[in-house]
Amino acid sequence: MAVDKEELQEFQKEVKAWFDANAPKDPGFLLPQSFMEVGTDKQFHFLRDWQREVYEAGYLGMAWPEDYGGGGKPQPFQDIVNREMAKRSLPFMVNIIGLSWAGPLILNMGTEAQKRAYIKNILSAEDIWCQGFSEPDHGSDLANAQLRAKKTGDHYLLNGSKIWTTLAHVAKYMILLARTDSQTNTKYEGLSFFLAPMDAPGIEIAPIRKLTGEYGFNQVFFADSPLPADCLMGEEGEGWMVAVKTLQFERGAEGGQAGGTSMVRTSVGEVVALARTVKRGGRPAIEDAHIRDQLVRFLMEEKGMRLNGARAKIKPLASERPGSLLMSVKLLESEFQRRLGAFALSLQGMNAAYYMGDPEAADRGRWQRGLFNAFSATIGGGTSEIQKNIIGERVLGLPKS
Amino acid sequence: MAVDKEELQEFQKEVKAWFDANAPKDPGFLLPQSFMEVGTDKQFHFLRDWQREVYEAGYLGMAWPEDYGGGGKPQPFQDIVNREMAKRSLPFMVNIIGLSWAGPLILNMGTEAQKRAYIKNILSAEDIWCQGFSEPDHGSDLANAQLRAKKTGDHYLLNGSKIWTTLAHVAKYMILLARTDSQTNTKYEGLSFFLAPMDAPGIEIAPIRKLTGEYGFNQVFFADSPLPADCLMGEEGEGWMVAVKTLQFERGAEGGQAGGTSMVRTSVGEVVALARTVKRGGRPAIEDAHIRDQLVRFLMEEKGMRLNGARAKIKPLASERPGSLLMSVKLLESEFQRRLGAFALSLQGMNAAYYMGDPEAADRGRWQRGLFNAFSATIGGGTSEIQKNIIGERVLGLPKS
Amino acid sequence: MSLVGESSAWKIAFSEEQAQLLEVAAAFCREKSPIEKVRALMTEEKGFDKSLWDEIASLGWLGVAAPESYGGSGLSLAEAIVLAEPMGRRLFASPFFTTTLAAQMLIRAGTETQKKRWLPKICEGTIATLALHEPHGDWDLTNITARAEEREGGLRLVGEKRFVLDAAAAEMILVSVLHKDAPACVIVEKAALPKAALSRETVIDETKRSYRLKLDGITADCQSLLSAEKMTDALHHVHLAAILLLSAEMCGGLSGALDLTVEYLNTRRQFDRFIGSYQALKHPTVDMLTGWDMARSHLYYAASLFGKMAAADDAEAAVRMAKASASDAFAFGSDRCIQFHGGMGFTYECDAQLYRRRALWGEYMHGDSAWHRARLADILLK
Amino acid sequence: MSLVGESSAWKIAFSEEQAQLLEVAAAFCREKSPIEKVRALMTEEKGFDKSLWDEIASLGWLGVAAPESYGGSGLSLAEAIVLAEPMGRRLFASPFFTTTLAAQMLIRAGTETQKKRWLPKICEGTIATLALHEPHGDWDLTNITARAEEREGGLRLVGEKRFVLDAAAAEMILVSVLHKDAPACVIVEKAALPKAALSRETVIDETKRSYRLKLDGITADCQSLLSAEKMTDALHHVHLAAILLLSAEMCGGLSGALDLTVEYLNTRRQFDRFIGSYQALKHPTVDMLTGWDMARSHLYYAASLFGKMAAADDAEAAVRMAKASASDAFAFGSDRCIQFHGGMGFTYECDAQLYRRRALWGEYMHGDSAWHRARLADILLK
Repeated sequence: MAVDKEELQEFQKEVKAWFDANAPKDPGFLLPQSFMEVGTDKQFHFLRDWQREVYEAGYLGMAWPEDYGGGGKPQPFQDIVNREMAKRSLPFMVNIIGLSWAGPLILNMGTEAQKRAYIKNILSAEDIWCQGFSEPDHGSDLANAQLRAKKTGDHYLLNGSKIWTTLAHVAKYMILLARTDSQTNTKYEGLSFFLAPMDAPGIEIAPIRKLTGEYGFNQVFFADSPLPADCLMGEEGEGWMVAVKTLQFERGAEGGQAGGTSMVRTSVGEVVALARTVKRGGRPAIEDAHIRDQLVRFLMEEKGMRLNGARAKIKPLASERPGSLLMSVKLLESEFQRRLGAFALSLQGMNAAYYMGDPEAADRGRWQRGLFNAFSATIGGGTSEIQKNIIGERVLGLPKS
Repeated sequence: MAVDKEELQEFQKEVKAWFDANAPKDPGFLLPQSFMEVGTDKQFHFLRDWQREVYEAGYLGMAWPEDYGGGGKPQPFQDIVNREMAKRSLPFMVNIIGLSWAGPLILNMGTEAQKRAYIKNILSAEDIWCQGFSEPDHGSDLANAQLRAKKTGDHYLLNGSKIWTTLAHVAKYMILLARTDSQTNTKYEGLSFFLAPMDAPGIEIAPIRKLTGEYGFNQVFFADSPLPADCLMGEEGEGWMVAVKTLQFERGAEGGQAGGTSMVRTSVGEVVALARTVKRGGRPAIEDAHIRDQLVRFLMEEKGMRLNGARAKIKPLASERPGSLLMSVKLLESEFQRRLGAFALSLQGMNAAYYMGDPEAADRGRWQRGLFNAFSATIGGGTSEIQKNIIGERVLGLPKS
Repeated sequence: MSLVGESSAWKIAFSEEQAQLLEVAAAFCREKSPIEKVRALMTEEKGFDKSLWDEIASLGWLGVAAPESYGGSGLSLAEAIVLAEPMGRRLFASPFFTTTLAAQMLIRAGTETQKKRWLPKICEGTIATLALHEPHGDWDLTNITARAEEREGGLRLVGEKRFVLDAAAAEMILVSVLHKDAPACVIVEKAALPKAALSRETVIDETKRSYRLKLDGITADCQSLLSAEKMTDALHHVHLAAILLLSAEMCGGLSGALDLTVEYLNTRRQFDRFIGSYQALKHPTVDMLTGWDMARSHLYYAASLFGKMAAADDAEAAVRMAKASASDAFAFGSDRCIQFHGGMGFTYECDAQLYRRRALWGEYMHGDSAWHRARLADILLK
Repeated sequence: MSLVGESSAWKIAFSEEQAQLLEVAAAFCREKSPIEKVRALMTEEKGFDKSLWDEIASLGWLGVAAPESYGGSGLSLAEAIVLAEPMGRRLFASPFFTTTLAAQMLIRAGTETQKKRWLPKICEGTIATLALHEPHGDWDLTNITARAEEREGGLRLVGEKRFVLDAAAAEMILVSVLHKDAPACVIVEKAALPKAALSRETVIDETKRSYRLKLDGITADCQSLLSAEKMTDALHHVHLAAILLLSAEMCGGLSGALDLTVEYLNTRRQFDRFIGSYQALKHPTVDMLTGWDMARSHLYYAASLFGKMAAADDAEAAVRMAKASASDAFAFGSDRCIQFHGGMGFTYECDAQLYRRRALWGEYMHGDSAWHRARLADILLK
């Protein structure tokens, strides 16, 4: 579909104006910075309302088919919206698992019935989705899933447990990887992929308290929980391929996401602003030569990551060691955020020892919380250590560890 | 042997006075900083003369038996000499392999004849010793030695090659690990240990040019080289035990060394002095806040390592995680020197780009040379990576990698 | 080759008494402060176990660094270090840190009457604390804005103090103020605190009990002022003593984090191997170990100098090095402890977060490592 | 989750011409500058291959950033970058860096006569260089102590210059001096150099040919002065251009070091495994890769800004970031390249040292990363 450049520019103006007018005000409490941090009802309702508002304004799923509730427009329109949203540090889209992982997957390989049943409510945040991949005993080793799904008549009976299940406590559906056959040659065989309703009998959700003291993750237990057979996505036994496809969407290696972000990244600009306001030893932190040096390092790194993204789009500059730029995004960004968080705290000197809930904690304690929550990205979705293995092996061709 | 404290204090005064009077003057050329860097004849002769002078003054092998040329005094006397020498950054003892590894080994498990034959000339630097442990194909894997020693009559015939052989080009003897039996269950069996004369037929020495452009290491080739059977140290086939014992002496885990140091360590004090004299951007480097911060880090680290040594002697403070303090000495010191060297160069700004031989290179280019030579310690004697394995496994009890 | 420092002119003094105390304290903390107990106390308002506190008092630990004439053992702060280190390792919760520091302040700058009144009590278990920090957050303890104004023959305090540890349990608080434009210190007894003068702070280390103290409305008589002429020296002494105690607590904490990490690396399996066999985890764990070793060597060196000549540059440098070394090493170690626990590390239930929080606390009390290094540069690179 | 920067407002401009040039240059350098050739040239006094230089000239590479009216291609320095990067990767030795920079100086501040005389020649292969550095070693090119004094209707030069690259092969040298107390630049032709004015320097990168230049005794006529009013701008431009070219050379060099490392890790075995399977080597090698990626992204961003608006803060910041990023990444990468080669890495024979030396050269010419970060702080944290 050809896109008119002028139309896009016109659209961008409209989008700017809408977000200028409709950006949510400070709710009076600390909002989560990512979809993995939604711990309280008031946070959840605030975020769900916000997603619905954006959808109803026509700014979500713009490139998804109209038939299922999308906008039916070319992708560049959604890209403009995404850019404007990211620029403004607006709250993220709470149903991001639906918007970016489950939704694209269903559109890509779901049945007509599945598309009709799920897509619109993903966009409106009516149905929240969660993901059941990790299990307690092998967090990094997804293909080793042991949750059993046993076919009985027109149902599968589920037994086992999933863990680190973000949003499970508010989700209506789960994308679920389960083992339908345990007598296979390799662990990659015998897995199946389901779109599972969370209200099935025998499903129990135990919230997991995070190291911050808050909630947001869950462990989900299945005890003889029956799933209708038509919840199956793809063929029985070929769940690993579906999971890999899902991971492609999750990691942004494949397009088709509805739009919106999953997190509000901390920008170095915010940390610079903090350094201007806090004092160390009686002088503004930003006047300290050592702190200035570190701020510049962070600014360079932040810019470098953005420029990596820009370079990835230029074939002649991305053809050598292919895959490197995309595969390192998660590693670089998550480790960067972790170090930036620790640095931001250090600017606050003695007052860094306050915590969320204390009136003296700078910015309601977001920096302390951010320091701890940063581990969700360096650990979740494959630890940084595993990322390095993957990059070393796939990009550089080094032997397996 | 009881030692009189006053006698020791008196002795210390005498030692100070002697070194004050006899410390060698600047020879007018760049001296090596360690025994692995002796690349030219003039360097070697200068250092050999210096060792002989120290020995003749009675300050080397003070605690070795008088019968073989030692001083027959208690160890504290030698300790005092060592301390005074180290304090003054005097040139190191060129025959350190004899003084610290081969000599203690011979005294510990050699025959009376071997003691009489070798010890005195080790002390006087008349006979230089080298070590034949590493081989080309398995530098880190000592026990995997493949150099063959085949018993024929009252001789062993040697075939194979040793590498990284410091001082081989001036050595009269080599402590040598060779394989007398290749049909064993484990690589640790079938090895034998020799005190090999370097003038045996069929031995060829090829100097290895270092990354600095200088020499100091060699590869030594053995082609049907006959060794008299009485060169054997310990029993045939039990060479690995002798090698392990040698490594104990080499790593300082066991005492009995004749004294003197193997290298002149770069102290942070020297780098501080450099920072006072060189300028960056028109101002003395030492005024830069960032450089001051780094200098303090280095001072802390240097002090920490010395204090580790002091703490290792206090049992109640060294009994937890035993071995840790001693086993980490080489790792910490070598990595420290590598980083310190790079930092010292950075102080010099543009002029860091000069090299040895240029009249503008600060301190005759010792900093540039030091940066490169530092790798001999992070690589040689087991790379830093291997050191970490060893410490992780032996001290922390972590599983093998 | 031997790289070991034969040349070391530095010695660490460590006495028989210290060795014995260290052994006793290590066993005591291990037994009396298992991690379940630590967690249980975290949820209680008081935050420590009074019966254990009494036990400590009866063991004489509160008086180790107090003169015998006031009921102490006449040893030095170097002996308090061997107690603080095992306490740190087991995250043992008690007002030991504040009470010991308050005693140090009294010893340095109390009048004879004040010392006679308070020191013997403290040695027997009376809890005391200090109010030294202010809203401006400057680590320099001589940067004081709170005031003691003379009114009707007495003193009226004005201002606010922060991070007053264990204040709710303390019988007395030593409050730093400006008096006649000079640094001063006032003894405020529990009874003199108006209602609502204290409010609990929410701090990052949940094992700690910290309060803000509103001074407005508090009065004291002039006899409650510590000796004015000794104040600058005493504040400096207390600053260094606090740093030394925190270094000990952090060395201990790092040791605990290391234990926890090693245990997990030796039990958890992924991809059919113990995760401790992966160098990506093993090598940084070795870095934790060497960081701990180094920090601990600095600590005991600083302790042995501190006893002898606390005012000298050498001792000050050693103490600041101990703090900078311990806080960097503990920050690294506790951070990796979380990371290497993977998903588990992200939970409140995993003890890794307890150590990380303790490390942050120790880092930001009484100067972080960059701040101490700047001070060290002034001393060492003159 | 997708973390990729959809939000990126930054774009990298990269033209078809650049893409083609990059491909050609990569192939050229790979074929014409194998490592044996690099080593052979190192031992020769001249240090480069004149026939390859002529080839480069005939390919038009010396004029890519020169206006068409003077015989160039009318492109920008962004095109010179795609040549410099592959040259760096293969350690290709030639006076390309100096000649390109000299042309930039002439374009910026040459008089019409000077440009007409020299630029077409340079485009055809005449070697030119700059003498900008002085014994004080300050990276600020406006810190000039050499002088041009007016004597008998002409100029007499006084002072000394350092790190004059390829001076022995150059037909002309652009010498920065103070003239009437202001920065100026004089064209000194080869014929005007007294014997012994040039002496070769021993520098850390043995592929480079660097000279000290004694100015005393050199005379020139007044027409050899470049335009005085354009000098400050021109020196700034040349400084940034030099930085950009060095960044390209270093990105290329790092890529070469990475190749070398990966190849060794995939062939060398120890303890019965390829050493590349050890995470202790694999993970830092991944850090080399990500450092290279980042530096390269900075480089091409800086190149695309540089062409357009070299005077602006944005372009200056981008160029300085490229240099700081490349030199840190190359320092790390070439250092690890030696270490990971084990004993081999310690030899002169191993190519790792060539990259390490090149990295040091690039780091210390025209400002190291700490120096650039201090400049960046002034721009970015105003």
